[in-house]
Amino acid sequence: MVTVLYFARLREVLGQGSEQVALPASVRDLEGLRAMLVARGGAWQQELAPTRPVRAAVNQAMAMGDVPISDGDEVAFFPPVTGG
Amino acid sequence: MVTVLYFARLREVLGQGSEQVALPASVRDLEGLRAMLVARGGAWQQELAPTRPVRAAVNQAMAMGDVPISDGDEVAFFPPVTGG
Amino acid sequence: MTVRVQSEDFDVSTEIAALRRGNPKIGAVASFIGVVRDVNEGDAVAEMTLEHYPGMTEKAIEEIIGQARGRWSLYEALVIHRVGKLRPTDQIVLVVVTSAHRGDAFAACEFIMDYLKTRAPFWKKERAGGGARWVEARETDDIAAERWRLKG
Amino acid sequence: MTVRVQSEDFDVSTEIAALRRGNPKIGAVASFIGVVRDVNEGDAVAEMTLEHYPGMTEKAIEEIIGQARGRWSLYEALVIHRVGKLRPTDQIVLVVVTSAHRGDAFAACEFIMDYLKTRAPFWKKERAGGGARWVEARETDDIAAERWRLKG
Repeated sequence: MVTVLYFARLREVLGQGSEQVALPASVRDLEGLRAMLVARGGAWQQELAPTRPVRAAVNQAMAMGDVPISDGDEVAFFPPVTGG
Repeated sequence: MVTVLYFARLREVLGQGSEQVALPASVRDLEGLRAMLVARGGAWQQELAPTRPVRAAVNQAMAMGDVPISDGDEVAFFPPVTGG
Repeated sequence: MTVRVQSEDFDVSTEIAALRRGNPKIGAVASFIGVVRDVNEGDAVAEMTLEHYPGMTEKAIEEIIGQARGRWSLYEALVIHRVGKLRPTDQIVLVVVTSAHRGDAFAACEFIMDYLKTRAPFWKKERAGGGARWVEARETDDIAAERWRLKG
Repeated sequence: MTVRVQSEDFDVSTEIAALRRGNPKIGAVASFIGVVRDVNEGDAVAEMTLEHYPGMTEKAIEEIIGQARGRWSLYEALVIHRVGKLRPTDQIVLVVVTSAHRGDAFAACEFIMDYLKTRAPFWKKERAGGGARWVEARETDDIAAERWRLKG
């Protein structure tokens, strides 16, 4: 299981701030997880599509698609940041 | 007459902060006034020599050698500034 | 270095005094305060809500300060960023940097702000006349952060 | 714009509040505080005295602020410079600039400090262990001011 967090617009549109996701053996990196979530269809497909400017972090560090993930990790998806 | 002001090190070494100086007809610009003061010899010659990094202002605006001066002007000589 | 994410307001004099305390070698204190404006991209803003990623936000800012310390000669650096509901004229963010000389303090302070705008996980939602909307990231912020790659 | 030359100390929070008052369009406040260090060029400093040219000093600073306003989009700018006797850890100078966006505020604040260091008639005399001496102008300050010619 990995903990998946969503922030800001993604949290609102997907209707949740966090969930536990069981990783199939075929999903080994961030890109794989994202594709698995997109396959849910609907808002997931729309919001997490590769063409959307979604940012991600693995264990609280900014991460790109080929970063490996495994059970126990904390993965977050969010829009480009707008603080400051 | 012009008012001549001295600041900082110049004020201390020349022993005065201001004086009234009568301008001979031959002295028409800042460089002329400086040469006239250098001609006094001693500390004047040493401190105001053209080789020394002396700055000047005419009527409270930074000025270079060929700026004209005339009766009633306020002229100041001082070292490079060191504030801030 | 000090990093705080908080809903409370802050006072710049108090923060600078704490940062300077006990160090008579400091010659320069550069600081920046970000403030909520009453307009953004032409729309009147009534209120905004700032969300963050607890844990990662603090780490990201510490990382940014660490990079600044690697590039310039600094004594201390402080970042306070507010979250929750804010209104026009409220203070959002404070960055203070102390150093021996002003060049280092200015550069590090601006660097930290530019990187914070593009790397620290905060998101703004604005409530204007017509409703609420998430603020979109600005390309000019990416450009501001990017230019530090070419420098010193 | 506000320019003050004074022997009294100042409080940065108070000054920023006064500068921001009544303008909800301000998004950025950049400030700089110069502080007396306990060492200068290797010598321990016990005390310093700051002399200025009354009248011209204020005009020179106003002129510097005017140049900054011509180069960047600013709301307000404030310079306070102290004169008289100062000791290590005392505040010497405060520059505050407000603007809509941070880039303008940072640039103008640093520009004003760099030009003030080379154009505003102030002179420092330091009393260290061995006696008193006038501080010599630093070439790095001329370089700092000069680089603005190439920019903006």
